[in-house]
Amino acid sequence: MNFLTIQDVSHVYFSKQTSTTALHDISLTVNEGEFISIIGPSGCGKTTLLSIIAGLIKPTVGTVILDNEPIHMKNKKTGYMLQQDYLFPWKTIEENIFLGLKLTNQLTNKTKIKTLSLLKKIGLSNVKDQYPSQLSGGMRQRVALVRTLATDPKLLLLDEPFSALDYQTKLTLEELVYLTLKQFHKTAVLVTHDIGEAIAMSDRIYLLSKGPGKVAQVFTVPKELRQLSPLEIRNSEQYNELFTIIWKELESLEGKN
Amino acid sequence: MNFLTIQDVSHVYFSKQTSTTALHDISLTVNEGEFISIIGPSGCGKTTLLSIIAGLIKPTVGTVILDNEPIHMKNKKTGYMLQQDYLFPWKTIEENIFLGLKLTNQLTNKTKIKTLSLLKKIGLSNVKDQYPSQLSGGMRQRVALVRTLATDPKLLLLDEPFSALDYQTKLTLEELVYLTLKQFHKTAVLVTHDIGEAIAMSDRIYLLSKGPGKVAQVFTVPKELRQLSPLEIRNSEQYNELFTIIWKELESLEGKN
Amino acid sequence: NSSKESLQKVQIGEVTRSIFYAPQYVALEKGFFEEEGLDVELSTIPGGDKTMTALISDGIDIALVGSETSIYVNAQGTDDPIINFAQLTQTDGTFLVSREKIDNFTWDMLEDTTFLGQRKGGMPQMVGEFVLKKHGIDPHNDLELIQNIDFANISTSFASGTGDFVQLFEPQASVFEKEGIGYIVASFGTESGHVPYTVFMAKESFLNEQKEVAEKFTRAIYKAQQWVYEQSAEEVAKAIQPFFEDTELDIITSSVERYKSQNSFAENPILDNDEWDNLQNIMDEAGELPERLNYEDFVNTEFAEMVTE
Amino acid sequence: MKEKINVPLLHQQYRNQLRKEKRWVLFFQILIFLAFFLFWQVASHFKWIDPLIFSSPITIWNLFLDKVSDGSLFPHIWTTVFETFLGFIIGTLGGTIFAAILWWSNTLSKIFGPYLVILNAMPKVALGPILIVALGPNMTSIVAMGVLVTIIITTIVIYSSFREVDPNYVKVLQSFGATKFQCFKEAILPSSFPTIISTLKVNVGLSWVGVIVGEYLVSKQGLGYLIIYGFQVFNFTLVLLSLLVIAVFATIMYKLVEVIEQKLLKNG
Amino acid sequence: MKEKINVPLLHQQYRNQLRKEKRWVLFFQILIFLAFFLFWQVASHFKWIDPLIFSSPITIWNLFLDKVSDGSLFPHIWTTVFETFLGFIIGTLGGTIFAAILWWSNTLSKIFGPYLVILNAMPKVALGPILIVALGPNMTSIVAMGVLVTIIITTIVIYSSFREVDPNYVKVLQSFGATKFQCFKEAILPSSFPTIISTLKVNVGLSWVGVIVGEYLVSKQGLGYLIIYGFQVFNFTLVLLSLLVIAVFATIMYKLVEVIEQKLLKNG
Ligand SMILES: Nc1ncnc2c1ncn2[C@@H]1O[C@H](COP(=O)(O)OP(=O)(O)OP(=O)(O)O)[C@@H](O)[C@H]1O
Ligand SMILES: Nc1ncnc2c1ncn2[C@@H]1O[C@H](COP(=O)(O)OP(=O)(O)OP(=O)(O)O)[C@@H](O)[C@H]1O
Ligand SMILES: [Mg+2]
Ligand SMILES: [Mg+2]
Repeated sequence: MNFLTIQDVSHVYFSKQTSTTALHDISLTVNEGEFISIIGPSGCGKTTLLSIIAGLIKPTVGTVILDNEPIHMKNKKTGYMLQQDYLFPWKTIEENIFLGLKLTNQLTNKTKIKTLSLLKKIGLSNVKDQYPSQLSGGMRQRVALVRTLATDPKLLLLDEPFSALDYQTKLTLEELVYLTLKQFHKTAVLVTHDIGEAIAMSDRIYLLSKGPGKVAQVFTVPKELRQLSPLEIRNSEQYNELFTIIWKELESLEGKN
Repeated sequence: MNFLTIQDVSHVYFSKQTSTTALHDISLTVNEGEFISIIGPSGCGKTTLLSIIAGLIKPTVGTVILDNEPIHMKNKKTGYMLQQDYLFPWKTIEENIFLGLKLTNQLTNKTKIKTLSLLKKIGLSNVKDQYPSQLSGGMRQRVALVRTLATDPKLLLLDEPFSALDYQTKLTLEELVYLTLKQFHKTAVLVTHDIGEAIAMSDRIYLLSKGPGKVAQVFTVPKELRQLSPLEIRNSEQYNELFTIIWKELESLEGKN
Repeated sequence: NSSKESLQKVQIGEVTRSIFYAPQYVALEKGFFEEEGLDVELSTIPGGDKTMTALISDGIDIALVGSETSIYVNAQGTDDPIINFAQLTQTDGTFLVSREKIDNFTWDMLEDTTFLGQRKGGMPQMVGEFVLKKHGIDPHNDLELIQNIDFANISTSFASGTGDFVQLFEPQASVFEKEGIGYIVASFGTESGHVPYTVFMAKESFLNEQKEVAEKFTRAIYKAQQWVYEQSAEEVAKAIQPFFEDTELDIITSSVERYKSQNSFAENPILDNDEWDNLQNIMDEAGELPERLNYEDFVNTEFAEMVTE
Repeated sequence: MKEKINVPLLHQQYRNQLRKEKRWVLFFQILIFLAFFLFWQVASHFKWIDPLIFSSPITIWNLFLDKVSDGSLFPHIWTTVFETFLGFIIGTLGGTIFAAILWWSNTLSKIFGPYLVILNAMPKVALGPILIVALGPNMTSIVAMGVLVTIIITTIVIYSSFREVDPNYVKVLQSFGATKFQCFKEAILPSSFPTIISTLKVNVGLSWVGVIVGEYLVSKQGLGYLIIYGFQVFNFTLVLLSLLVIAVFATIMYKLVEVIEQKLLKNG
Repeated sequence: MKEKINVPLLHQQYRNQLRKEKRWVLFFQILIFLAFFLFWQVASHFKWIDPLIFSSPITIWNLFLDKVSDGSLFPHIWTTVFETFLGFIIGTLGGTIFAAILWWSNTLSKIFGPYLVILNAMPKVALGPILIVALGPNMTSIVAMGVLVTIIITTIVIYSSFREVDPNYVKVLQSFGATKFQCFKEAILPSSFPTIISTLKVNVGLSWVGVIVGEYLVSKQGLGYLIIYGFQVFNFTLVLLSLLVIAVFATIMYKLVEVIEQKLLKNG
């Protein structure tokens, strides 16, 4: 059974003068425990799509079914990590990562400890009493990730979560997130610009084209790769093959515009 | 003769309560026409170093000599592209890219045409009358690059200029910038998180370590690679070798902390 | 203190704090109200409009304000008219102050000079113009008349060099004379004749329902008026000084002296028909009289007569 | 069945909805307006409120018609509008210039900071006598009062907005070798425009208040004069008429500022 | 020779320099202060300015000592400080609450927008009689005037700062299923704190102005009363003393707000 079903979703942004069709007729399904990535040129509607899945934007037409229920704003099953970190500058790192727990009334000693251990795993336990302005961009992004994971959502929506990180940290985190999600059998939708990242982490990759955004192609990451961790994948033969295919595809997409 | 000489530069940030040593005893030299990259973990002082070279920050100790003159704020030989785009939201794209020309009193028809053709090359000629808020992050970054290149500086300082771009655009731009700089025999210092990018574009790579930032290692990109363009480099054998070496080095650096 | 509990509370609002109202402060300070069984609370509500507003909206029981205000209000028609029931001052309270010392002042000296008058629509201005006209001077042609300055700032303007003559209240006039800024050359009070210049007034309903209070109040005022009449200016000044903490005693004394000597303080609370007519004539002359109001309808001397018998 | 999306139609619908909402807002605004005046009229008529003090809309309207037909209202309006406009312009420009000076010199701003605070807390109304001594009892004093009321607060607010400008914009300019003046012109001033405009809006109100208070102090003409005169002769109809006229003109002036705002901040 | 850097020493030097600058600023502040009063004294003494109108610092100081020693100044001060404090608190809280209501309902804010503008431009001083009718000629009216002067402008400024909060913060909260109230509490309100604080600072000044004007309307006691009374009896020493006392207390109140600011915005 499908955990997430997106059915014929289109979205148009209106202003008084203009209308921008951001998404056109998107349909896709994700099973429980699957990890999918969305790639595509800048402005093709990736963020819009995530916002729709999170229930923050009502699509102009189409339906989104999550865990057998139409999505709505008050749903607590999804964790959404925005494209920028949006840590609250007036809260300490600790207060920031407890935010979701507090809002959903789950702030207990147990969840606190769990969240702090997550912060530690991600290499930032020493900054918990600092304010976001004292952290570098990469550190902030990692904190935002912990904030999203803290409420233990069934569906994770990640909008370029690793873009501000140096290569090394990025790989470590990919590994960490990947293993954590697999371990607890979570479902995830990742938006990224990095083809390598998409291949390394996901079961399926949706390539969106622009103007307006629609699904141009779907790539399934081969079974053999799926059994490896993101680090190992990058060193495999098949990785390079898939990378080249997707790249070509992206290139031809750009060419068409 | 060295075009840029950085001699024993250290920098400490002071606030009333604390002091942060951002750079410790950095020395490096760059010849005219050379392209060097600086990589290193987040917070190791890369941005600080660029600001010092640009003359925006006076280093606590040490000297910076550019083209036989000590650097100072009013110097018009450097073009500095900040880590974020900082396009002026109340100016159109066109006004934004003409800004440097206007400030240095070089705004003539000729320079205008040249700048606009640069905008076109970078794929954005159609947005020249729009405002930055109407552009996506990647588009903004490209505009900021054009703004920096417009005044035709002898020394280019680039702080993660391609971080917000999708892979495809990134490669194209690397290629473009690389060729442009080589063609006009410009000198450049690039800060990046992307090891691949560093290898693909530079003659030398400085690896900074953290706490406080000092030069941990210098890698010289082999002559054979230097003759290729960034795109070609990435597909070569030697690229992968160097990549692995630098990566290992970075990894051990992280390990030490 | 236990007796204070049984006292009847009366709230009065005065239009300004002025030595001109000396008998009122005497009544308060000498305990005349308490003798009558009244506990009087005094507020200053600057501006006739605000004093009257407070009276109309029952914020205060009795207002001490110029009679002209009651005419303005009553002329607009009201179910519960404002009744003048006890007169406190009976002449204008302003003086003509000259910048130069003049030994033998005559009013025609004002011709072709700059005269700094009080603001339009108020009693001082109307009396001022009335007196000028009485002396054959056309206030709008024969001299330059400045009437655009707020009451509180007229003295400042004159002190800083505006005008040859100015129309001032006490103690400003005395201060000016003492400091050599100007010289009092004439009194508008003497010139204007008797008018109900400042009067205690209340709503008709209050006077009907609280006859006893009104009578006691009037009696206390009458006592104070007699006291002021009998005592020397120094005694009066000493008595009212607590109300004028920051004014020197000699200034208070000379002000009281001047008012006493020209009979500005009414000897009794009775407001008679001639005074009422005179007031309306002056207002009419100034073009500010909305309509002529009957003495019988808006003046009640019942209490005043009762207490003076 | 798959829905087909018709963008122009949807856009039309969206715009219709906007228009509809706008109409509803307008409807409620007018409703409140009418209800207010109707209630006022009725309350005054049945003496729930004292008609002497609160007058009534119809009485005020009649007085208005009278004063319009005999032409005696206009000189008052023009005088006050002129004074207010002057006070507004001088106060706003002056405040902005002071703010620029403070921004220019960090030391100056540190030195004068506390004095600004004290000046701001001074009841300007009490400074009337000083104005009259300095400028004479004439229109200059009135305009000066309008300026006094606005200039300090303008300085404080705009200076603090100058300081909040992201220093990286200045960095960009400096990297092109810009002078301090260029930094001010290209970054500090334009990025403070939104604050300056919102200060302008506040100043519209304040300069009216200042001028009216100025007219209380000294005046032959003007709406403030009418108010004072109305009080003097206890003609509250006149007072309320003046207040309503002030409300109308202040609103017009505010709307003008809004038009300027839309022109300047076109890229909102 | 390679320079060795000694960070603690440099830090010490940096701090010394900060301290030195601070001392210079203080020095100039005191200099200006003294120069002002000295000039005033001298000008008054040699009659360059009229000592009757401008008094002189020494005369004022003597009056102050008198009034302190006979204890007659304190009741006036406490009355006014108390009224101002009340007016300030009610005005600021009330304004913030109104702003929250407007933020809550977009429609309400659209409907009331123009009315706020009109109210803001109303010279509150002219509303005195209405206050007296509504609240009686007593301290309530005075406090109400303090509130009136601050509340509208507070509402406008804070509401506009509520609207400028980056909507993405709200998005983060909504993604956790936050209610509208939670969004307000966690994002809108705290990110407007800097604006609210700067409004507080402005309101310190405005509420003093309001209360002083209120005391002009009706009063038995207070610094505004002293000013009015001083005008009446042509005692400008008293007027200026009251103004100086107001300046001192307004500054104290402002400093208190600054302390609160530093407490609240610790993460500056
Ligand atoms: N709030 C909005 N109002 C109007 N148009 C919008 C809005 N948000 C996005 N758009 C437009 O919708 C389209 C898709 O935007 P979106 O942010 O979803 O792209 P994206 O794929 O996330 O881009 P990027 O990779 O640069 O983040 C773009 O053309 C954008 O201009
Ligand atoms: N203005 C400042 N005041 C105080 N400390 C600062 C300031 N700017 C940077 N630092 C500190 O100096 C160090 C180096 O900062 P810098 O921004 O140069 O790092 P970076 O290498 O550019 O990091 P990133 O890769 O995240 O951009 C960090 O520890 C940072 O906290
Ligand atoms: Mg996006
Ligand atoms: Mg950096």
